[in-house]
Amino acid sequence: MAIITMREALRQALDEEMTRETGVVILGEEVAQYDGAYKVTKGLLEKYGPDRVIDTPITELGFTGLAVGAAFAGMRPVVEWMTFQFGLLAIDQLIHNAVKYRSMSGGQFKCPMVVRGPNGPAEFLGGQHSQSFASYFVHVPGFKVVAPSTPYDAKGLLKSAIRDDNPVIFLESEMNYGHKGEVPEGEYLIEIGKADLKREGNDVTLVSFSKPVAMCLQAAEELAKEGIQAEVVDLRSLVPLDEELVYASVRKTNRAVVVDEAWPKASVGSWIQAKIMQDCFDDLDAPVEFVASEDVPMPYNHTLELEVQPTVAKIVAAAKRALYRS
Amino acid sequence: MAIITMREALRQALDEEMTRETGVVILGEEVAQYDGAYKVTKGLLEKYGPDRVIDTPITELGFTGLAVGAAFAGMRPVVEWMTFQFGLLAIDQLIHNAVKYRSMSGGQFKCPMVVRGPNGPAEFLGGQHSQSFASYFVHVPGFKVVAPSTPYDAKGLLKSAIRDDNPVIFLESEMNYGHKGEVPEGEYLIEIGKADLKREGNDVTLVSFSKPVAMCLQAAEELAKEGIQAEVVDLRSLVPLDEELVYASVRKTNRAVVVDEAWPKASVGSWIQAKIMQDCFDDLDAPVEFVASEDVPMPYNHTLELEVQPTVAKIVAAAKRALYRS
Amino acid sequence: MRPIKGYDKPFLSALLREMLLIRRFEEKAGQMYGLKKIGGFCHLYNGQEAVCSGAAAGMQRGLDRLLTGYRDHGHAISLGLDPKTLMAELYGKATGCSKGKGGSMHMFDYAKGMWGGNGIVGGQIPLATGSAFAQKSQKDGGATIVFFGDGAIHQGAFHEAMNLAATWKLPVVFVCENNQYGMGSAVDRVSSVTDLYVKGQAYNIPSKMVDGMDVIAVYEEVKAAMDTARTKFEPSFLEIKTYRYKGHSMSDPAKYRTKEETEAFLAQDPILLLKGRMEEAKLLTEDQYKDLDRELKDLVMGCVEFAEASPEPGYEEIYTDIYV
Amino acid sequence: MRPIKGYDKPFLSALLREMLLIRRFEEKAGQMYGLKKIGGFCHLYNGQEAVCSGAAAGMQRGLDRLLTGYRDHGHAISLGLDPKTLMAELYGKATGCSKGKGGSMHMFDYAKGMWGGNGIVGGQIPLATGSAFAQKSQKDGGATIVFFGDGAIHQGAFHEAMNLAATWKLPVVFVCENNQYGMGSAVDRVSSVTDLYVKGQAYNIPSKMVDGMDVIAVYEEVKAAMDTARTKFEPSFLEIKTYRYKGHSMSDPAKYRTKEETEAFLAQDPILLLKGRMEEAKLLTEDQYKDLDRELKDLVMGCVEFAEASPEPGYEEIYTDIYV
Ligand SMILES: Cc1ncc(C[n+]2csc(CCOP(=O)(O)OP(=O)(O)O)c2C)c(N)n1
Ligand SMILES: Cc1ncc(C[n+]2csc(CCOP(=O)(O)OP(=O)(O)O)c2C)c(N)n1
Ligand SMILES: [Mg+2]
Ligand SMILES: [Mg+2]
Repeated sequence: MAIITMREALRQALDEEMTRETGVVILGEEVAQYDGAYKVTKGLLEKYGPDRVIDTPITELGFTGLAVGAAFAGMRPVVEWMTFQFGLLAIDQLIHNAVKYRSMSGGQFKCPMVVRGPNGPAEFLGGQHSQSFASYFVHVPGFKVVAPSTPYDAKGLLKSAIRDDNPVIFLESEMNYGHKGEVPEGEYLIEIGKADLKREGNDVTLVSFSKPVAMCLQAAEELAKEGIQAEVVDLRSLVPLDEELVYASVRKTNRAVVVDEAWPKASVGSWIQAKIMQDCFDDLDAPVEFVASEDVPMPYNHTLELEVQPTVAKIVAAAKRALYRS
Repeated sequence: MAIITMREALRQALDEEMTRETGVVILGEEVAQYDGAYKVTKGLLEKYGPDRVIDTPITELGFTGLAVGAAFAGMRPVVEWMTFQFGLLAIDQLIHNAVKYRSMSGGQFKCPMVVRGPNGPAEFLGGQHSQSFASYFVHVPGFKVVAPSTPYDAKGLLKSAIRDDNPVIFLESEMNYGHKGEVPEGEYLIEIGKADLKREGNDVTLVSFSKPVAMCLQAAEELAKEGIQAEVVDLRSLVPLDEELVYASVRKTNRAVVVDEAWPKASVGSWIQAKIMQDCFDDLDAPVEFVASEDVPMPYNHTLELEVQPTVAKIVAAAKRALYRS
Repeated sequence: MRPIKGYDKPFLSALLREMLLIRRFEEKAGQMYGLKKIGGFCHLYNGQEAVCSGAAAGMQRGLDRLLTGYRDHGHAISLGLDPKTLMAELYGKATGCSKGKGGSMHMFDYAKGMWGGNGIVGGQIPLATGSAFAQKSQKDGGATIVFFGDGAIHQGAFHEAMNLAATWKLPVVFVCENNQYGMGSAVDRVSSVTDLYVKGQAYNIPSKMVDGMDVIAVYEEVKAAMDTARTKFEPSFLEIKTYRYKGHSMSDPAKYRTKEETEAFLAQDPILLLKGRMEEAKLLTEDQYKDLDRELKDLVMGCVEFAEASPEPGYEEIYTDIYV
Repeated sequence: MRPIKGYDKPFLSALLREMLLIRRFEEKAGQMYGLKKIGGFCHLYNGQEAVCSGAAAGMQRGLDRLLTGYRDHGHAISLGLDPKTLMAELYGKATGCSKGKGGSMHMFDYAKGMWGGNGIVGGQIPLATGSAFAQKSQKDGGATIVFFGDGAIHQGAFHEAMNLAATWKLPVVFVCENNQYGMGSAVDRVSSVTDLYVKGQAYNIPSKMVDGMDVIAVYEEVKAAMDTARTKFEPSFLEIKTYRYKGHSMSDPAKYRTKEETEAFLAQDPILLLKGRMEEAKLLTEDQYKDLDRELKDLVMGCVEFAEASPEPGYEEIYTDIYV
């Protein structure tokens, strides 16, 4: 198997799906001539031409809404938001149109589109560029929401997302674009809605998605040194949520920690925490712990910015609390 | 005490605060000449003139951002969104500016503004007009979020919101504008961050805010007929959250139901559910139940639309589940 | 007013019939609303009929698409939706054109090119631009027309879409139905210019003002613009001046207008104008008009009967039509 | 180019000094970025100095306010922020003008009228309009100027704000710093018009194109516009043509431009242009210029020393400056 970066895995998925179906077009700021702000779309303009790889003006509301209309017409647009923060300008078009026309028309419309781009904090970017908005899309019925943590998952899920007939929100992480992992040569798909056990263990379940999954794996290493075997569940998809896999793990370990790099209040993490506690109440030997970012705007200073986010140390501490070992 | 409508209570709060401080101005679509789409601002144009009660073009992003700038300059704008659905067009200005300039500038700015209007489903309005976006504001640090259920609370809280030096999101409910309740003659304030016990009981705690509080009270009546004494906690403020009062109640009853008229996933309700279960784990005799709207876009048909939302019957059933009596 | 003499009787009669049908349909909808058979927001189109009827006549059925705002009953009728299914939709019945799930603001018929009905002021404008983008990309030969109000023109959505359409040369026609009020706000209270068609200049999009009481003018201008869109991939912008006779929605008594103003517009009613000219040209008699009116009133009554007799959607419908 | 002869030596020398200071500051910032002393996005202003310096000279200090985007180091210097506190901010130090919490994109000094620095393209435009709204309402006699790029002009935020400013007659001056690229996108690739000042016509706002390499032209036009705003409550719109020498941010090699194009602009460098004209007018000698340059290089080196010696904010700062 080849070892490639997340960036390259995403690019391959786009490339393969563009070859497979001509209705797949890419729209976004700097996706064409510039190869993408994070170079995910590198080389695609050259290969597919300016009618299919399209640089947009800086008008998130306008071009996202345009993509929704094009999806209604049977195309399969992939919209790149340079980051999900800028997507706040455009969510009206997704929430009021992309996921509403189907139901409001009694099933006449479908909206096969993907909105992708980096979400969550990167580095040294300050308050306006370091936010995770996963919860905004998870909250609203009609979206599928995907948030992979490895190149393998990212490629298989992005291909599935592009083939999906529903609007799929595809959350990437700026800090992960350079991360490497094994990806097979041949074509493969990963079903949206299936979580993945990234590490097995009997003592405590760590549940996460996107960038913090790597931290959970590191935390599991740390915990192992103290004889604690942590199981790491990578959700991969937030909607649909793979309750079965999560609950099976919790029923085995009887303890869980949810990790989400977003703010804590009304977050995806807090929702999963609530679900586990409600549905596995009798299986739990301790309350489910939750590690989120601090409930503050992100400061620019790098030391503070790292401290604001989930860390391996915080996850280890939470796992120990769940084991009453702190 | 006078018995007045919610609408009138809100109007009185605006009126009194406009008299008290000239920096208070009202901005929104149809708030002036038309007296407000829901007549909350009735008569204020006449009394305070067109420089302080201001009809805006239909540009939510523009006028909300304008209000943020005016607040930075020391005014106290009250923005009316005709509904919170339309506010999706404007949240960039609140999330990236209203609650970020203070921290990004190291404390140099403050943003004393209120954004108010109806949130959540009304009747016969279909998918685009029947949503509750409370979670969007609760999620982001920097906002205070208030959601009263009675005229008394609404008046006291709106006055506090206008005097608050932080951006306050003030969630009303279209279906509640005509609801009546007692309001004293003299001036009074209600502290933002204090929940209210709307009914005492020992068997189960019903926790809610805004419109569904009335349903919880009705459910409590129903439960009483079966000998179950439900305590009803009206949160009134979502940020800050009165954990103390909620937890005290749960520690007494050992059982709880959270009711939120929003969709369930990554909602305010699921967050509160998680918090109670985490922080009162050893006090709970059953998992905390959660009654939300169904996880679907709102259909127009009235029978279906009522069935989608929390109902008294659903709350009663949830309470019984929490008591293992179903 | 544009001459009608180049047009044959079937064409003109069809326009007259459609406009009158819309008028009678809206009147009946208003009546049923008063009887609480219909609830929620209900925005009637009385007075503006020449806009949707003239425009639809200028479209190529089966090729072109139409999008508009919440004031969408007229457009749906003009695109050939069965008015029975519209009344049923207003009643929230399973036989409605949106299965009772959309309501007044969301009348859809995908196959007929009726892309709704949108409740967010300006929200349909980017969608329409995307529809046109797809038409160009898929080379299906069609174009898209999008309607919005004088109130919607200030929304960022309009401006962003105009720039995209012009820069990418998309087959889309933007139509501002300037009925002079956005709810209670007269245009000049919320706009720094009163001729809204000037907005097109900022995008280098050909722009015109059109008399919306003259169905022929609307037809000719829309047809020309749609043809240009279809054949040359060039967008256009039309400001069509019109007037709504009723309040903004059923709950609005429209106290912000003078009686005189409304009467002046009633005097140039688009239906009566066309009727008068057809009579003048000996293409219509008063009796024929009365027969037509009676037929349409019956037709509309039939819509009510259909709606009342129709079943409600079942509870299971709550969970359908969300994911594919 | 505008004549300089009406201006006295102190005025011109101050402009020259400020522009050169900005240039040297940005060069040093770029260098420190290369040494990884600074991280994140860092958008340099080299080439555009005449815009902020000319504009700031046309403002009334203590009365007027300024907002801009993320390319804000120059504007901060022009408004009189101590460059030491800017460098410290880039380093994320507690002595930074935003206490190390803002960074490159968020340089603030509320008291000096420096309202930042905004990382959302176009996000500052409604804010500025609100600042002007308050100035009119509070009758404080000031006006607000807001800068944004050629890329930002398509955002709905710009259009909605222009309409509000014109309809309500607010004392605000909108300035599009047209440096011809938004990241890698040349204006004509994302816009259907290339003269951006025409956008003002859609709002009936007086609009002009200004040569942004000529600091005098910028000064005169901004001063006139700000005076009009302050005294007559009339907004203006200026398109100031300029050029950025560096990539969009530190990570951009700017391969989308030709060497020839960049060299043509370097040949009309705003600093060298003013220097040449002052020399011609015998207001400056080459030696004086060299002394000035040396002084400013030292000053900028001092900024680095200050930043390096400054403490980081403590962990407790994570929880401060959120709620009042
Ligand atoms: C984004 C948004 N803001 C506000 C509203 C509430 N609203 C519905 S219609 C309307 C007036 C629109 O006027 P105009 O565009 O002129 O259309 P008309 O009603 O005259 O057909 C308003 C403010 C809305 N539906 N969407
Ligand atoms: C809403 C939003 N979309 C996208 C970006 C990413 N971005 C930052 S700067 C920029 C280019 C802006 O160009 P322009 O307005 O011309 O300003 P310049 O950089 O030339 O000064 C883009 C796309 C952003 N910060 N905000
Ligand atoms: Mg109108
Ligand atoms: Mg630029």
